[in-house]
Amino acid sequence: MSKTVVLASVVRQESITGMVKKLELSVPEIAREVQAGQFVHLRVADSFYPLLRRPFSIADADAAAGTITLIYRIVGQGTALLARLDCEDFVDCMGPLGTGFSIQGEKPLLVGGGMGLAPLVMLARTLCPRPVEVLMGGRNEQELFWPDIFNNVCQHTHITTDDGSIGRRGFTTDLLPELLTKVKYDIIYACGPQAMLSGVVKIAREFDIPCQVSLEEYMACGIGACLSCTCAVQGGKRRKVCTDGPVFWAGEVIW
Amino acid sequence: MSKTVVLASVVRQESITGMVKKLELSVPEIAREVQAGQFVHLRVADSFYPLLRRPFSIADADAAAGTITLIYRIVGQGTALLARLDCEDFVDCMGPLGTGFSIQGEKPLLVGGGMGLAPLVMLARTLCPRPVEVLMGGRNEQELFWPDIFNNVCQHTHITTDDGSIGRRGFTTDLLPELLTKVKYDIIYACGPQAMLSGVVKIAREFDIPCQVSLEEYMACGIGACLSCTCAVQGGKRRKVCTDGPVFWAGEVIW
Amino acid sequence: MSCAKDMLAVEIAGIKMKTPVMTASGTFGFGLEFIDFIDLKQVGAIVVKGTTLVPRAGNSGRRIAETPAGMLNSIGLENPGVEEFVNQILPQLAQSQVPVIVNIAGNTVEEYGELAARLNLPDVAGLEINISCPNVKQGGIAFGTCPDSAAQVVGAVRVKTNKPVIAKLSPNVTDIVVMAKAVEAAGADAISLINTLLGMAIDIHSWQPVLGNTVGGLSGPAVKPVAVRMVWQVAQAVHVPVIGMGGIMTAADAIEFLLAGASAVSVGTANFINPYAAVNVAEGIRDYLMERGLTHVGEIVGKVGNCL
Amino acid sequence: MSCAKDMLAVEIAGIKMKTPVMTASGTFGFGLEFIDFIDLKQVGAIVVKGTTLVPRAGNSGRRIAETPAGMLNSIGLENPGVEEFVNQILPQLAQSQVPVIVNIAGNTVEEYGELAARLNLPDVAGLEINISCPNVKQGGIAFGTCPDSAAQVVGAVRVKTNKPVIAKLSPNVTDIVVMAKAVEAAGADAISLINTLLGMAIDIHSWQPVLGNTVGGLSGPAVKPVAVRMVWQVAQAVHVPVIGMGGIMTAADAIEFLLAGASAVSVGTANFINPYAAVNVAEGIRDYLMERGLTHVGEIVGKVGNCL
Ligand SMILES: Cc1cc2nc3c(=O)[nH]c(=O)nc-3n(C[C@H](O)[C@H](O)[C@H](O)COP(=O)(O)OP(=O)(O)OC[C@H]3O[C@@H](n4cnc5c(N)ncnc54)[C@H](O)[C@@H]3O)c2cc1C
Ligand SMILES: Cc1cc2nc3c(=O)[nH]c(=O)nc-3n(C[C@H](O)[C@H](O)[C@H](O)COP(=O)(O)OP(=O)(O)OC[C@H]3O[C@@H](n4cnc5c(N)ncnc54)[C@H](O)[C@@H]3O)c2cc1C
Ligand SMILES: Cc1cc2nc3c(=O)[nH]c(=O)nc-3n(C[C@H](O)[C@H](O)[C@H](O)COP(=O)(O)O)c2cc1C
Ligand SMILES: Cc1cc2nc3c(=O)[nH]c(=O)nc-3n(C[C@H](O)[C@H](O)[C@H](O)COP(=O)(O)O)c2cc1C
Ligand code: FES
Ligand code: FES
Repeated sequence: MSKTVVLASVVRQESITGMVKKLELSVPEIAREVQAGQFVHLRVADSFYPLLRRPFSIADADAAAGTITLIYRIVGQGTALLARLDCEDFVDCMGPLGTGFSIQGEKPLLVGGGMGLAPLVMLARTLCPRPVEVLMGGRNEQELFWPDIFNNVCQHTHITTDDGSIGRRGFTTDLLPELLTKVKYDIIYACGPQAMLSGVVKIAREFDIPCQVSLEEYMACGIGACLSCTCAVQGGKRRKVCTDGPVFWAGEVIW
Repeated sequence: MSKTVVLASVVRQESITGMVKKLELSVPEIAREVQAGQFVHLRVADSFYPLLRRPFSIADADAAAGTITLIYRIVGQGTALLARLDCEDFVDCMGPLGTGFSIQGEKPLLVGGGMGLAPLVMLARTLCPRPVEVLMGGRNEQELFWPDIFNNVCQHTHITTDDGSIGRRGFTTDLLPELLTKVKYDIIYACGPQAMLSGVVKIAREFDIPCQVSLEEYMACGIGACLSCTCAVQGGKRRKVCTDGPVFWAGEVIW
Repeated sequence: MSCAKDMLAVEIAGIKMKTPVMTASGTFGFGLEFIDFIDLKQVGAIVVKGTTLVPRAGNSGRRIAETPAGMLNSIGLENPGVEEFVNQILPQLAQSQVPVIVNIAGNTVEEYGELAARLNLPDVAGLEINISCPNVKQGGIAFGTCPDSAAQVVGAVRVKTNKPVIAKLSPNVTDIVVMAKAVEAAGADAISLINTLLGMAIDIHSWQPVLGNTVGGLSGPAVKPVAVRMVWQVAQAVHVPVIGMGGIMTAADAIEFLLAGASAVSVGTANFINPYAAVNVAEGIRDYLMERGLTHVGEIVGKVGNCL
Repeated sequence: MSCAKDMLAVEIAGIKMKTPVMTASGTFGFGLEFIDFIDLKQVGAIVVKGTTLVPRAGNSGRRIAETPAGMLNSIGLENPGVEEFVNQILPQLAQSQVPVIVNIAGNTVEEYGELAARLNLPDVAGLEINISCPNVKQGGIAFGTCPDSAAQVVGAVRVKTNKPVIAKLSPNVTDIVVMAKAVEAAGADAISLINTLLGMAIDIHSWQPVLGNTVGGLSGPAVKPVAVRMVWQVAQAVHVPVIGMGGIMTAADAIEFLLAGASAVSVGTANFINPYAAVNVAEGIRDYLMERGLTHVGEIVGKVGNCL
């Protein structure tokens, strides 16, 4: 599973909502190797502006077609430049990076918030034919375009929105205990904002269900060389989110 | 003749040779006002890379159509980015800048070398219906695409190339004394490399013919504020190439 | 009453400005170069090009070079001298009714004093002492990197003028706070920073320095993090107002300086790229304040680390 | 005989390198992070992450921020400590047959000496003394901005090792030449520069410093003009070789440093963007020499101002 830097060509770029886009890249070297939860590190401009690469989870991959899919939100200059890419443009792509999800159990629950749902798409596909359920949260109906994406790869989606415009009103962490009481899930995979993750981890611990979380950190190198992304773990040590993670067992991380 | 900054839209961009391109911009505010010898200052990217604007002579203008034409050579990063512009793209354009040629005399000779020929195109058109002759120099035939451009706007072109592949072998300054001996030109307008200009000025002085030269300098602001472009003139003073020039009377400049 | 005009009005060392956005010396000419683009009255104050006792031709050879997100300059204080400035330029500039601050540079302590005396004129709103120009061999940078000489220069100016005196600091020092305290103690009414960082570029084809003067001053976005850091350090250490500059291109950049502790800011290199920069930056600051329900720019000065 | 391999071979303070392109401390991990991309033997020398006597967790909060053509970092010298380095990492790295230079950082003069003693090992090619880290409160920068303490640190290391000693200078000083002469006099075999410029960024939405540590070190293309200037100043003033760094992204950048007087260069921030950077830069230097009919990289060192 060696890392490479390749010029990936854009196969398709489409808008999901005003600010969220889906980018399909042809990059067989990575599509072949990638495991759910890994990410790519893109150089969005051949310029010093922006200078650093940008990390994006691999939301899906098709080894046969040699393509990977990213789902990203335009939040700043780097993602704005990414959004300008057209079919047949090239983008400098490093990957696959990081340590992905560890596939186990028989009855998984995936919990995702915001753009944290991206890596869960590929995870859900990887978990097939297990009966995958996804608990997803977002601010409002508009932001919750995710059910459409997950419908093909999972059995059931549970939805919460902050404003109740779709699904249950509240946070994923409000609905989670209820789900765990009803169904005997044997593993939880979570990705999303820090606040959501710590909530999920706490509930998983209460219900005594193993839980993996995918973390986000500001990254320079993406390959373990700069130490910009390290996080404190049990035992007074620190680990690198870019190589030891982004996926960690919940018990390892200090919240 | 006030200066403005406007978003000019690209009407046409075409290659003249591999590295020389012609760019037609729609920018009525400037097309209306410009005088031969003036220039525009372009911001080629909405980025800090490159940071500064780039100056280009206005090679031609069509007040009715509201367009100006630039002829430029790709020499570095700024011009490379300029060359990527497509029809309907926009470029941030400041102009018209500088003091152009002073139109006078009845029998003008225009002397140009390399990209210095660009502003002479508009000058030739402006001098119509006077019988304009152009003495042009370049490295080789390939670089001398200029006769095609000048044919519509002048009576006669005299050509020199360093390698003799077209026209007379040698420099414009080799042919110039000969021309001045044969024909009674009453004014010389010159634009091109420093070495050519100083040669032309010396010969013009010997033949006692008034001469205007257009200078080039590294420019930051283009509007007289930074003093990056000043040159020494007679009387121990300095003048700004961007506002007092780029066109000066030969006698004023110190060579 | 939070009228949109008052939101931005500030008074720095007794100089009343309509906005906290000034223009940096050497980057705005004598202001008049910009009248095709902006109404000078919309600028907080204009700091004119460094002025010397006698006219200076400046450095020879190439004077600017572009660098990543920055530029090097080695103008070398080309200027018409204080006489011509006072007689020819100042009367014109005065008509635009914007505070005019004269940036002065001398070769000796006495020259600074003389310049100050010569500029005790009604049309001069204040003096900015350039003890930090990296482009002049004698004086300049030498004064700017030694706290004692910097204090001497400020003292010499102080005794010769009743105008507000702004000391402009060089970033090319080990401890900017020591410099700031020295000029404050010597009587500076305000401190402006940063001047340019000393830099160099080499043409790898010709093997020659790109600039005629070999070295030059680095300015532009590249230096902003250094400038913000120094403004933050100085603002905590002195009691006089700080004028922040270095790489301000947008209102967001200016707000960083204000939060760091600058009471006003200057726009420099940005003027070359966008002649409306000083006005755009002021408008952007106003928008920022309004979006947050703030009523005056002073409410954000030095607020880094606080909560909105 | 100008075999393509020999063109780039250099010996810096007794350390034999296949190319004059090293990797800068803190930007290349322990080298092993790059083996998927390059054969480490193709690198001149690897300077590993700053190593301390006891393990350090580094700074908390956000550690990097992007700035125009640059980045700020405040890693805070996170490292596993010299024991783990020696026992776990060095043996692996030694297998790659590339000179390994250990960057050392202490809180006291004695700690530097102890580190040097602990690293007197066959697999260590040399020591780089980090007297200039802006991210550690105690020590670090303090040593790096005072010539006497810098000399003391170098002296303490000198007596404890027979390895080549490289002193790494901070650019955050008024006079880099004074610092260079001080460490040379104290026994440094080579001088490397520049470390990062102290900078700061503020989040204008939250009003908080972007970095957890408030300030951080600026690196990348933005700082190149400052770095080239300092290398040029130092190379003229000392007799030991200079290792130049600061914003090198391409061979052209590296050649600027060589012309300015650096005998070797280090690639830093560029490694994050292009993991092949050190190799690409070396190849580009070779092409440059060949195009000009030169036979060895030494022929361009310090040649600024000369004619090709
Ligand atoms: C492992 C990993 C996977 C990610 N996967 C996705 C994804 O699938 N979809 C998606 O929309 N976003 C994802 N992100 C976040 C994404 O990297 C940022 O949104 C993006 O870098 C923003 O760049 P920008 O230039 O537009 O924003 P700016 O805010 O201008 O970026 C400035 C700097 O901050 C960094 N940065 C900004 N936001 C983040 C963030 N949330 N996490 C880490 N660094 C950040 C940038 O990389 C850059 O260095 C992921 C982040 C990580 C670490
Ligand atoms: C008044 C004026 C009119 C000009 N008209 C034309 C024209 O009609 N056609 C044309 O091809 N070129 C013209 N030039 C030159 C043109 O400005 C440069 O070729 C261009 O700026 C190069 O930019 P770059 O980023 O590609 O090159 P780089 O070499 O990367 O530029 C680096 C820096 O040097 C400056 N620079 C580089 N070459 C020159 C130069 N010859 N003169 C001044 N500054 C330079 C750039 O503006 C930039 O600031 C003119 C220059 C001036 C001053
Ligand atoms: C071309 C140029 C000329 C300058 N001339 C002066 C000067 O005469 N006096 C002075 O104090 N500062 C001078 N400066 C420094 C600026 O006033 C300012 O301190 C510096 O450029 C940092 O701000 P910026 O990054 O916004 O440009 C000059 C800067 C530039 C770019
Ligand atoms: C993330 C990061 C970590 C660094 N850590 C160290 C360090 O531990 N010791 C040290 O001497 N320099 C350290 N540096 C400084 C670099 O070695 C180098 O001097 C500096 O970054 C300038 O080079 P560059 O612009 O090519 O990156 C670090 C730089 C960065 C960006
Ligand atoms: S991003 Fe560099 S170590 Fe993780
Ligand atoms: S380019 Fe600024 S004064 Fe001429």
